[in-house]
Amino acid sequence: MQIKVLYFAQLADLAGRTEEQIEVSERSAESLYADLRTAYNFPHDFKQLQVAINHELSAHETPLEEGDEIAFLPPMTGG
Amino acid sequence: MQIKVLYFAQLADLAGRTEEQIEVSERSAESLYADLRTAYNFPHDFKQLQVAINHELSAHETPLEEGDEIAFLPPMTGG
Amino acid sequence: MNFLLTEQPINPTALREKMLSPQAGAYCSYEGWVRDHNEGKEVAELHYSSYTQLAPSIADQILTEAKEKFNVTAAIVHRTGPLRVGDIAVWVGVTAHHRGDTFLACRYIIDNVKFRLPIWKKEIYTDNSEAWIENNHCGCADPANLQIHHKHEC
Amino acid sequence: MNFLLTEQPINPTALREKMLSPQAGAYCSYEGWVRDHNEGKEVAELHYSSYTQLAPSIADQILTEAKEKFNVTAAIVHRTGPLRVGDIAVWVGVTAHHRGDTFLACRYIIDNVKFRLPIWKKEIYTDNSEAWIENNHCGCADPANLQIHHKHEC
Repeated sequence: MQIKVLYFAQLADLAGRTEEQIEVSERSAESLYADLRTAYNFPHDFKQLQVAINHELSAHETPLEEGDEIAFLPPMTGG
Repeated sequence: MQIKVLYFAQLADLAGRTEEQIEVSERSAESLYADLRTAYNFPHDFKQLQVAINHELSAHETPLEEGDEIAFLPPMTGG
Repeated sequence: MNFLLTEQPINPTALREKMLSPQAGAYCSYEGWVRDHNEGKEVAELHYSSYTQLAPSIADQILTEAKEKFNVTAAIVHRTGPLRVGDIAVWVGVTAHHRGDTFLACRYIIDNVKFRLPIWKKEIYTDNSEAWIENNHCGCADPANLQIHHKHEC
Repeated sequence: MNFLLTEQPINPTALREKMLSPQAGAYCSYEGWVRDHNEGKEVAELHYSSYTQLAPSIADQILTEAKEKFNVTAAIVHRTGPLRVGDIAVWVGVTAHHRGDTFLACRYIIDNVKFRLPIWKKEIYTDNSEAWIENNHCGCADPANLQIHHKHEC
């Protein structure tokens, strides 16, 4: 299943990109994040991040669908 | 004893003037105000007003001195 | 002292520029505008009169209290004379390192300006009647109360 | 919707003019400015990045909440990209009939902007080091807490 991952802020810096297509076998956002964390050395625990799917905030356990765009959002620091 | 009385806002409208010299026999601001209230039909009780003597807020019972400038201030409504 | 009484229109852009500082991270400002109505009557004009020899020392006290309580830089400008709907009656500007202090100080200052600054407002209505506003504080008799946020203020 | 993300300098004079209304008696605005220091380090530049496809719906929620809670008209503008000391990072403007609502709503909005709007800040220091700011909320984990005024915020 193809998923598009969007990276912001520190995660974009560490991944060296702002987005990428990933082939996943599980429908779990937590499992996907665990793989990305290992690959890019992200500092955050999954529960520290908010999850957005298709540009809407989503529950951490929302199952992924083919073609979803997912973003893992570090604590926001605007203002 | 000569006292200068300053009038502001509604009191100036009712007195038809912004200041006047008054000859007083007592040194009491309350007594002076009672006379002015009778003369000009001021609506306020003495305790509803603040008293300024020589351009400083003063206690209601401050004794008047020759040449003082006194003002009786209605509740303030700026802003 | 950062206080001015003026018969000229208040210019918030110019006043804001005087507040700029590279040490300040937060700026909160408040403006009181002349509304077209009050308590069901259509307002044509306001007339503010002031006790000009007393107002500066009271304003200075209010600003000093705000600085001591909240560690802010602050200024007050109040207009006097005739004002029309849409005019700015009063402007308060506050800067500080952090936002919380600016909100608390700005609120403290405007509440105390309304309660303590010797300025009085006459409303002139579209039917040509007029009235001195009796009290715009909803019976708050004690300035100490003004630090509490009233749910239903005038 | 009264929300804008922009890479251009924020113009508070123009934004204020859009808030003018003869029905409004009170205007409160807040600006976040880039300071020359943070936690003991000298700041040369900030860089704000945003999730542009998500931010508008979050801003809309915050503004809707503020309108429902406080009966105000409000707007938010947040800058993104590189900012220098003295630049305006964020502007919030609020009008209402009465002042209390403008203060409460403006504070509510900026607190929630900082906590919920998907924008992130990198600080670049005068020694050329840089850091993503980890958290500017002092451990406030729940947006509901933001309605309380914190004495010691970051």
